[in-house]
Amino acid sequence: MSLTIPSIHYLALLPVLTIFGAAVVLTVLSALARRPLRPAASLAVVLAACVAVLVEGFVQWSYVADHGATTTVAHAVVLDGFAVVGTVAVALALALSALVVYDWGERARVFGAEVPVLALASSAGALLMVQANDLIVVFLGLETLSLGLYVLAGVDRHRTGSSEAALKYFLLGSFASAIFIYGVALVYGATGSTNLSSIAYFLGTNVVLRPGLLYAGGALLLVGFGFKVAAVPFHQWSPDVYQGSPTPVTGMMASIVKVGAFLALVRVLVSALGTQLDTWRPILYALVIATCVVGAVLGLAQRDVKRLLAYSSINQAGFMLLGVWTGSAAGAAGTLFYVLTYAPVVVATFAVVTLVGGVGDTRHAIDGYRGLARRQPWLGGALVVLLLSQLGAPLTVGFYAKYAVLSATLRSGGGALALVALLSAAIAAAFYLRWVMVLVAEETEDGAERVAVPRATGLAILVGVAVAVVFGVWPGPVAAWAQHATLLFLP
Amino acid sequence: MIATAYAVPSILVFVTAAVLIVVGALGVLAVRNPVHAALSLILTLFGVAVAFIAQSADFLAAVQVIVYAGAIVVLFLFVIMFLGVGFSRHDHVEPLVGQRPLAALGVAVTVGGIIALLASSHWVTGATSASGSSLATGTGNVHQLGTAVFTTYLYAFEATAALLVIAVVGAVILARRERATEEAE
Amino acid sequence: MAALATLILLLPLAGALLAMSVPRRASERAVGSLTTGVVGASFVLAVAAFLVLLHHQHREFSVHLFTWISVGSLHVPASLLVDPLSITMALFVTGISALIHLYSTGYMHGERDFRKFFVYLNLFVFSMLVLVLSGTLVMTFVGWEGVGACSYWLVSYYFDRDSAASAGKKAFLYNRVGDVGLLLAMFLLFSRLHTLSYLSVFSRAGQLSPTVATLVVLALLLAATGKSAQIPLFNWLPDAMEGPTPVSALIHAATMVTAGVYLLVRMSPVLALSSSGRLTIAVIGGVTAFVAATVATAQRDIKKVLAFSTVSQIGYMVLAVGVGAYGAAIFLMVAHAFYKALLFLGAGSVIHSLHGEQDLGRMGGLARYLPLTYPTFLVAWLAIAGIPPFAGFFAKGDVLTNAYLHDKFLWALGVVTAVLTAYYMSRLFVLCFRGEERFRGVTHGADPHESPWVMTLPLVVLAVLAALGGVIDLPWAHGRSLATFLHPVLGYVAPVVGATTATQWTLAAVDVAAAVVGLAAAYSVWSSRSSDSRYEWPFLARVWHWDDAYDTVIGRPLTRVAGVAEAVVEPRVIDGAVAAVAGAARHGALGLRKAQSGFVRHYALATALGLCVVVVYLVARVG
Amino acid sequence: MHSSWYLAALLVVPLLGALGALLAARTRDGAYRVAVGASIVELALTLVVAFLYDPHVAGAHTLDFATRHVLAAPFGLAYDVGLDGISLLLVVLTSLVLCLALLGARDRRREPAFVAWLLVLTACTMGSFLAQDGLEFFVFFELTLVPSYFIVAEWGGAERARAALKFFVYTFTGSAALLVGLIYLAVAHQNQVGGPLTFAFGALAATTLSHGTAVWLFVAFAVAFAVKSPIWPLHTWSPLAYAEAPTGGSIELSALLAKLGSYGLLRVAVGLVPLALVDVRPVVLTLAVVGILYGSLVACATPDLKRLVAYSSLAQMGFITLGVMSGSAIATEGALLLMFNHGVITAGFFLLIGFVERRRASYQIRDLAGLQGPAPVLAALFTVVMMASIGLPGLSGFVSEYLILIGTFTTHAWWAAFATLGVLASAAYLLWAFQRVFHGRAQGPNEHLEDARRAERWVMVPVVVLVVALGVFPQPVLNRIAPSVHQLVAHEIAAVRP
Amino acid sequence: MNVPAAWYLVLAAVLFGIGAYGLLTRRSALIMFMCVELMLNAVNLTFVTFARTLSDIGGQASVFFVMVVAAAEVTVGLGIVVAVFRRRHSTSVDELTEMKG
Repeated sequence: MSLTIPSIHYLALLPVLTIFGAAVVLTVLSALARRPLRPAASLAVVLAACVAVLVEGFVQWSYVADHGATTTVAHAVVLDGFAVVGTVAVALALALSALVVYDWGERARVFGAEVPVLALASSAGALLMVQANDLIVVFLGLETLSLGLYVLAGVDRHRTGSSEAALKYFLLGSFASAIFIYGVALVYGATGSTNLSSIAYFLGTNVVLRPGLLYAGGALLLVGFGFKVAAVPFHQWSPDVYQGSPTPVTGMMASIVKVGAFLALVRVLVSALGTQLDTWRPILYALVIATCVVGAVLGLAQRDVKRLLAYSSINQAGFMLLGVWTGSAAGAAGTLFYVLTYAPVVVATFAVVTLVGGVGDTRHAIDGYRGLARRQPWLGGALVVLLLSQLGAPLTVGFYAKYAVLSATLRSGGGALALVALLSAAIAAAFYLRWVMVLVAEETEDGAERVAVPRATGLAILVGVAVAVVFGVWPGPVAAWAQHATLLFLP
Repeated sequence: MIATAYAVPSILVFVTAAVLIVVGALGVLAVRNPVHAALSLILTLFGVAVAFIAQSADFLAAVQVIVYAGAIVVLFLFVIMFLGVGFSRHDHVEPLVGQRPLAALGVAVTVGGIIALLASSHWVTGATSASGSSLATGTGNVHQLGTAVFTTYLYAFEATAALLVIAVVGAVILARRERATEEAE
Repeated sequence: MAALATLILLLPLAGALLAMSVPRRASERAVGSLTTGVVGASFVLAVAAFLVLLHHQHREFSVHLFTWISVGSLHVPASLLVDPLSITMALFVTGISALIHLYSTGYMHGERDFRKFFVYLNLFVFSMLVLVLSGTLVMTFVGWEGVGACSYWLVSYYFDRDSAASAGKKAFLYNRVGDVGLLLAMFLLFSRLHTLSYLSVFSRAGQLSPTVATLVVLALLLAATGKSAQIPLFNWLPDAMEGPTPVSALIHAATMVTAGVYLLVRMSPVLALSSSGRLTIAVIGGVTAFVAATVATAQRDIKKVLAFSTVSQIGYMVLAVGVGAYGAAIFLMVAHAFYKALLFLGAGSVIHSLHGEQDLGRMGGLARYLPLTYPTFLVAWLAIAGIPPFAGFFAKGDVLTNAYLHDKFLWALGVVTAVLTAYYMSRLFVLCFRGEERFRGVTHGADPHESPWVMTLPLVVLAVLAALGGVIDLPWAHGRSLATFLHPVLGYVAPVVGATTATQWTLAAVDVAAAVVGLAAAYSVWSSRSSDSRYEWPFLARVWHWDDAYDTVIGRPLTRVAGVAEAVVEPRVIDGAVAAVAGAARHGALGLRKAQSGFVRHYALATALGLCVVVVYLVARVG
Repeated sequence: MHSSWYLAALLVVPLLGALGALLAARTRDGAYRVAVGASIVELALTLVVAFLYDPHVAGAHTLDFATRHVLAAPFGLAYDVGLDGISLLLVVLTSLVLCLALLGARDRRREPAFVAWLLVLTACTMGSFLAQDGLEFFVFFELTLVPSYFIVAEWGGAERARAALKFFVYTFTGSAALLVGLIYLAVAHQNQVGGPLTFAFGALAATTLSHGTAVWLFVAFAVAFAVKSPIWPLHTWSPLAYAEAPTGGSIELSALLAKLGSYGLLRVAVGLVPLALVDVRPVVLTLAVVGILYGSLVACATPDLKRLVAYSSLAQMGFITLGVMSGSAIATEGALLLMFNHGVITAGFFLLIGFVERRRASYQIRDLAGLQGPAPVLAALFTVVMMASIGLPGLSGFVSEYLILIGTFTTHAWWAAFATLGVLASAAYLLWAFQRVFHGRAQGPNEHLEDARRAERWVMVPVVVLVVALGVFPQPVLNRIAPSVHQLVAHEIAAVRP
Repeated sequence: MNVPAAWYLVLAAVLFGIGAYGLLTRRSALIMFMCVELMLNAVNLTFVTFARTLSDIGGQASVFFVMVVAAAEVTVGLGIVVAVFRRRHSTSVDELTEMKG
């Protein structure tokens, strides 16, 4: 029995290799260096890797546009538009997060290359997820992503919340992982493969008369994904973890995890289990409603902005789930557009929160923002724009994100669902606006000190705001891109 | 009935494995001392290894014993020792009202449901292997497994690299930060 | 003719605008002569127009000014209709207005807002002319509302007096109720006939079903009751006496309050279609005449007596309209304008001489001190009391005769009212000019002075008119009389039966007898006393508790409802629903927060239970 | 057909003005001057456009200055503008109200952000009125929330936080249904005719819908517009927001933004799903009448002037709704005219209340009395505006109200008859308020109240002129809007016909 | 002939359930973590059973990866537990309720 190594299309693997390579390079460098690596050096490596990935993404896109979607390494990896867009989103979020981490690390006295290395490795996990065409690869990507974040959540030794967040995240995360992999096992039993293409082929060519096994597997997979994207009722880790984690890490959780998990979810659910869509949709329906409403309602009661943003991101996840619920190309495109645009915006939001949080990363009470927009119009204004985008105000990209998933939902006949989701957005508007209100309020007499805006973080905020505004005014290219990407993924 | 349908040894093996697994698992659940829990865990792991062998997964059984029992549980024990044994206080009292009944109910219904679903589809519905060959045992098993890992699962195999790097770096960070803080203090 | 009619209309407007824009330091004299002059000129032009009309074949001129509103089928041109009816109205409106303008220059001397007063007065004349000259119902409505607004401003002229401010508001609101009637009448007519110009409405009136015609008539009646102070909307007029006396004379006696009668007469071709509507009108008119007359007997304020007298007299006019005697109505309107304006101006002269005192109890014996006011007032008194040969006798006689032919009961009511009229007017006359002098307290012992010539000249002119006004429509002068002149434009209502000459004489005798009875009664009671609660029944003094009833039935409940709406319904019910939703969200949040307990095992449990639900669903789905 | 660049300029000028105001913020009064300059340019441009507007572009087609550019094909997003008779008056109103709001905000002239927000708000509103595409309309419609929110939140009264939040969330909730409805309709249209997704009004209006669907869509649309207008009983955000907003903000909210609601009701709800009218018309008409009477009733009892105007607006918007929903061209034209007139009149009210507030730091009725004595000019100006609002013939309010009532009477007599009572009611609460504030004897601080200054008088000149001019010569305006209205009503009648 | 796959599958499901129940009821982070290992073993058993029934080595290969993941998780997880213990001198998760709401 001779061993034939499967052919490898390296273009498809380049982003993962680049990001993971950067992680390895950094590890080696920091191990070799006598003193802790200078943050600027780590930042340079991360940014270089991200830029490289963006360039690779461009090359991949043109390749896909010319040749269509392909799979490689024994069909475990897929190179399609969907994956390319996901890759770009992850790289963008990583780059912005790295900028924030850079400044934060200096202030929080977290030196060395550990945080960048973990960030890189986690992102590599996310990349694995977005281009995975095999449930095992999805699982490995998920674990890579999560393990890095478990550690990152606890990386801030100066706050007790950080270690609490790490342990909570870890315990619940491994519970969810176990559920997920059990689901993989059952799906494997039901279809005879863990490969998404094979599963799709099996389900496409066979009529599953007794789908119980498949259902059980799918349910477990859904719950696993639901945990990662913080869908209600699997969301409860997220407020605590968001609050406890170092703020730049929270930004990564809200962006990279969502990109990876949602894209993988769409791929699994729509492309592999697409034939069983009618079974999953009622579950997703309930998930969407619960997620939207609980996220919005609980956000109302928050006085801590990080928790508030956690619930905000739960609410947003509900909208992203809408696109999944449709199970259609339009819905997938909508979700893609959503995560792609949400990622930079939320990273930038957490960047502002990082700055305001101060040296100890503790000042997250909403009252700490009193008069910020009057004191520092640019910083406050940026935050206002970012919040408006998450709220879904027109002329910010958030509006089109919501629009994209809603129109897909309506195409699939989900009028009531769309309405509920939008109404939850109206409830959510209340807490975003309360924050905005605090921002524009008159200052209190003691006059809080100015928040310093370091250059790198400032750049990250700027990019986030630019994404929110530019694509809010001119969403055409991104919309077309997302749509095209989906067409290249679902024939 | 059973005896007529199946060879007695396979039943024996199954029962052995099942007893090992269940007793071990319940042990993990019930004992107060974490060291005992870890030992119960080993019991389960052995039971699983037995089940592996019974189902022609010889190599995995070996790995199970070596990696799980030999490495993972040892790691557990190491940490337990490191932290001190007597740390588990009042674990028999459930402070969260309703947690146990709800957990029991939820888990029972879920597991029951999953079993029902499995039963409803006659336990397996997937296509049989494309190669059509039945699983080999012994060295053949290792060979088959190796082939699969380096063909079908090549990418997953490579991806584990990232996972392990994370694990290592993460552990190092968690440990080193500890030291750094102590120094600072 | 077009230019003439336009000028008649525009002169007062120009006067108002000019007076508004003259510099603040302009003298009273300049403002007074400007505003009086334009109204005078208007009068002269009206006379000219009247003469032209008199010698013209058709006696109907439509003057199209400009297209005001034209939308779809709704065409509302700003157009004038000059016909005998409108020109008659225009004549006496401009004439009396000119006189009262002149009078006001004296009466209002030294007031703070002298100029504003005359601006309003000119605006009023303009609006009144729009009302009477308009060629469409809509333009009539414009004038109708315009006079209402001017009335509001002029009644609340002394705005720092709460009573004046309230009276102005009350006047406007009561009028507004009537306006709703006019609007509804217009809507009904437009929805059926698709036109609102008088001539087209009249020519198409036959298309109206009897029900609609009756509805229109009732709506018009509502309008008339508002503007002309008839039951049930009459009680704003006495309050309107809070305005300066010339205003009471002009607006609340001679001109504006007769607009309702004018409207009814103008719409007589529609009235002709509904006998039940007309009967309602007649009853309203007759009852109002009676009720107001009873009230007038018990008032102590000189202007209030005159105000209720006005209501009562207009009641006669409405009665006349109701019985189809449109000519009689107009006749009485003109005659009434003369003597009632005279009465008010005379009263104003008295009040002027007594430094603003209006209480009859503090007058008496003034005849000696007011050598011009006294005789002119005497003429007016006799005229309104119905003593021949003064104008009132003929005019009222005409109305009563028609009423007699139509309905004996209404006639009887009219006669009783006539007795009361003679009684309360004599009471007023006696208390004011005869008897002992009770005014020394007011004048601090000084003698009252007669008013300046600008005030007495109008008195004299009006006295002449009041004395001789009857000639315009003497019963035996058919041919060139007012009735004949008006006849072409009036809707034809068949007389029940013709009156013989003997009947006419008898009726006239009854009228005279009624007047004499009233006169004698008043003299016998009031020449020797100045107040007596036996003859000033509080029920009557309180206007039959009419205001109180409105207050109890409408005013206070509405206020309470508004208060409840503002304080309870709005914040608790409607906004309460919103607040409840918000509160539910907040409470939901608090409840859900409890689930977010911080215990990691709770979170795991939630995940497990979520999974459990999903599995149960799938088991159910598999079956 | 005129060039669409005019309309683009209408959208861009205020934005440039806002930018310029922010840039000129350093110099004293610079921002305010730039803003006033921009508003004057905008107004001039608007008047040019209104003058050039040709109601008969091509036969029955009444859309002038039109153009369409697809911006994001997957979203069906397009820049699609045009001007017809229905938008015409409102476009003019937008520019006009901007000028008035700026003039009314003279005491805020040191705050560049405030004037910038006003300008941005103008651009958004202008966009809503010019949009000929559902999604574009929605974007602009929704976008108006942001500047108005900040205007109330930053510069409002003591309860500004609550007011702004309530305003935003209330209207945002309402528009949720609108967005869902619009997308649904567009998708239905695409499913019927194929081709790319489009939201163009013209296309959407041609969608064939079942009766039930039409009703649901109408309700979805109407909820958003009912909140914005506001239509009873979805109005409770408005008294709070109007009262708490600064003068400029109150003017924008009541004079302009409210019109977005009624405009939307006409253009989107009636215009796109007229079929639903068969069922919903009685309901909406009833709500309108209830609004008229209820608003008047509460206005009688309300203790402050701004809330009074808010409730009066509720009543007036009831009239507008009545006209819009009547199915009569006469009433619809009246409604459009009333949108404009009510804008001018309320702007006048809020300006005057602003003047009073500037002097007495209060707009509570109980704090004011006898103001006519010390301030006769102020009283006179208030009288003019009040009389216009009451509907005194010769002033603008009458023409519009009259057209609405008479038009509605021809189609729905009972509702019109009850609405006519509103004519009475408006006189009641306004005169009573006027009496309490201006009549009587002034005492205490009211005694020496300063009369309207020269600048303040000049601010009121345009209001008075418009109030009189449109009362006396409304026909030129009516002529320009008539063809579009007739087209719309004809479409409606054709759709409703069984 | 072997016992039916169903037996093993049920066994695995029960093991999974016991693990889950343990995770929900034990308060020591370490033991909760052991319960996760129980659950992963249940998964492994399932994989192997399916591999047998399907005659497909893929199931066994998957077990391989699950084990790697388990190892990696243990490394990181125990690191976190130790870190937390250092701070709080307890592994009871019930004491980690600083953040809630």
